Amino acid sequence: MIPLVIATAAAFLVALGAIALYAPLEAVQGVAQKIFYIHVPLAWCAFVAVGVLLVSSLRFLRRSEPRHDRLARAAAEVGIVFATLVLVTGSLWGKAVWGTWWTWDGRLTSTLVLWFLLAGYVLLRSLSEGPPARTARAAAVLGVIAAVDIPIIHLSVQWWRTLHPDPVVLRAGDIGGGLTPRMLTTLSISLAAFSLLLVTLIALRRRIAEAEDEVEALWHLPGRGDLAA
Amino acid sequence: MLALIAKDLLLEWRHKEQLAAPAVFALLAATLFVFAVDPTPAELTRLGPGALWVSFLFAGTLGLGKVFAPEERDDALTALLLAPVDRTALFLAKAASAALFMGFMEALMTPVFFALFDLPLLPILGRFVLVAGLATAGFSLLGTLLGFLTSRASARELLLPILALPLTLPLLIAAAKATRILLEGPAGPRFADLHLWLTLMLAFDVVFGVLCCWGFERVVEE
Amino acid sequence: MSFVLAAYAVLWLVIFGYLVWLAARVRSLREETRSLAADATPWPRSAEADGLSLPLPQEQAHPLEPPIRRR
Amino acid sequence: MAHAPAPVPPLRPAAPAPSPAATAHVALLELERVGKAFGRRVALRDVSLVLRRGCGIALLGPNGAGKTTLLRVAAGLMAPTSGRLVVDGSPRAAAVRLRRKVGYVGHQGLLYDTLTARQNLAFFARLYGAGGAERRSREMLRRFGLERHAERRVASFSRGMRQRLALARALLHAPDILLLDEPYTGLDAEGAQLLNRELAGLLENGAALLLATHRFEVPLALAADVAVLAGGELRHAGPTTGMGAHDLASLYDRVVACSR
Repeated sequence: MIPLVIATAAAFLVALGAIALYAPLEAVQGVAQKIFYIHVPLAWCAFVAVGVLLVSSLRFLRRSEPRHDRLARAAAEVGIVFATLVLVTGSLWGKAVWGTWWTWDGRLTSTLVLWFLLAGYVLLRSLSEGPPARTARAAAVLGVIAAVDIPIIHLSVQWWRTLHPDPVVLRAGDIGGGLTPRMLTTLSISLAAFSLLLVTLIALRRRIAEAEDEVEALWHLPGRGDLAA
Repeated sequence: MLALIAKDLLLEWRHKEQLAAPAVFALLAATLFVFAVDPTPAELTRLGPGALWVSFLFAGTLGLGKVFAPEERDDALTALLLAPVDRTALFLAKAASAALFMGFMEALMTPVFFALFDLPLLPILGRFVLVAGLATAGFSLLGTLLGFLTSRASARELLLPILALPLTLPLLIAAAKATRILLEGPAGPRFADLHLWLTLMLAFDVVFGVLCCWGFERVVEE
Repeated sequence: MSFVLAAYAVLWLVIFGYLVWLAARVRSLREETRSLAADATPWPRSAEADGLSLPLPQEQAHPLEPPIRRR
Repeated sequence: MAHAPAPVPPLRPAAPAPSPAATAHVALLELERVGKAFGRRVALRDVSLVLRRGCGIALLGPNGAGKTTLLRVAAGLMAPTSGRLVVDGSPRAAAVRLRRKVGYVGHQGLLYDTLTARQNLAFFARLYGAGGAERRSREMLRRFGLERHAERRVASFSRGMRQRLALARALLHAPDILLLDEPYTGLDAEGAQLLNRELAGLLENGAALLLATHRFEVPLALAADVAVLAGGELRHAGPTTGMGAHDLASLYDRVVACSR
């Protein structure tokens, strides 16, 4: 665990250095464009977290081993953290470049809905009162359904955006295009740093999930010390 | 399967007054919306469908919470699991009865809405029923499963909408857009897009029809 | 420029905030384990305790063995 | 190291049923080394039991010994974590094939409160298929002395009447295998007597019975075998021929005592 934390810290130092010094000032947006280097990796991490949630939920439903359930739990929670950051940095960037806190741009709106799905997942887990095994299975099914729904939601939001009758005033601009090689390298460094952060947080949260399960198991054995030999 | 639906209808018939609650709620939501926005007639065509469908889906989630209520009370669900009926039939029967109730509420409320918003219902009735059918089917399928997933949660009435509404967002968008296109009539600028929205809804219903049956089976098995 | 700084500030704020929240979570788990260990009491075992309806003659009740020590 | 379970003597068929059962004592349902664990908590460990046609087994054991879990696994409601179920000799899709043949009564009534007794039975009869739902449900109501309450809602039923209706529901489709979880709780004298008559009748025409209970006189009344479950393990299984209530009680306490 410790080497992972050190690696993440180092990667971030390099990334911040690259963003501050190495990345060129973008012609149109000027310095505000620097938010791009954290906004995009954050969005990437949020979607990776959902991917982990989907895979671990499917695996748990096939063979109900607690470790898949714990990974799903960790991925969902960390996913919310990243999704929140995406929304915040997105709106800050929007304010800096277009002067509006929120543009109903297809990508940003999908992330907002993603945030709701993940929040719903975590709420279902924390509010469920039945036997833990049943809650875990219910959460796993919800995880799969939410993950499958994300592309459909993204598509419908895009159509909702592009098939809009009024001319769209604020084009959020295509984030991907127009990147000089230097920008690209900075972006990839930053992407690596954030991916490491994602892995560290998920690993950390999973360890805590293990502790949670231990304590939960203790509740079922009051008084008798005969944990299964 | 039919026996199951018949039973649900019988159960619902027992306390008919509960049927009216979602319908009244839908009407209330839309009326409040009009007061809040105070739209001009032109805006009504643009905002009316949105208000209609938001109210329908919110009212729909109220109805969903009760779908598994009879099974919860005396663990009658175990009796159903004991019967030689496969789980998908069980689930589809529940979803069908949920869809029937929602359809009943919509049939009741749509004329009222259109009158309230002073929008022409009759010319578009045929296609509107198609749109409503697709939306209700998808919403009931997903909603019934979510109703079951949250049946053991505290604050269930709150949790269900929080889960159901984001997940069924594509239906809301498609239904509202389709209704608006219908209202603007064949001459409307985006009449060609109508089939896009309808296919989106159909695809949603098929994908989540299969997925929810699979999901229900996974959760109901101990 | 201020927005860029604000963005980076929020980035670290949220991440460290989450780490602090996790630390609090670990502390509360530790408390729970301590309290659980404290009230672990041996479980009485005899026919009456098992709710059997027939009154068993007293002498047949077995003396309570000490609960099995957990390794 | 957990206490080694007492060697389980082979189950000799019970004392000959009132009229010698026409069919041999063929095994309807076998539980082979069935185990069930909920996360870390082990509810059942290595239980093997055979339900034979025309034979009854009374399941005794302290609370939390796993009786209810065993019954739910035998009914195909719960999948065992280890071991398997064999129905009519083949383990293939046991749980699904089991459903048509099993009558199960649990602690709860498994009924719809807001429906009347007749509607409940008619619904379940239709669910199990094989027509004549109305006729069979009326017949069951009569046999359990519930005709007078046919049109009353189950919600207004007393504990005993609800238990009778639950039993009627379980026997509606003349199941081959009967799994009853403390069926006598809440029954008055007449109810218990009706139940005994029904069980004796079913055993006679070849049904298998597994019945969890706390009362020693039940296995003796039904001339059934007795199986003692403690700490999730099958401590003892054998016939009760020639045993009195006290022998059974001391056997029970000796068996349960050594499971600590």
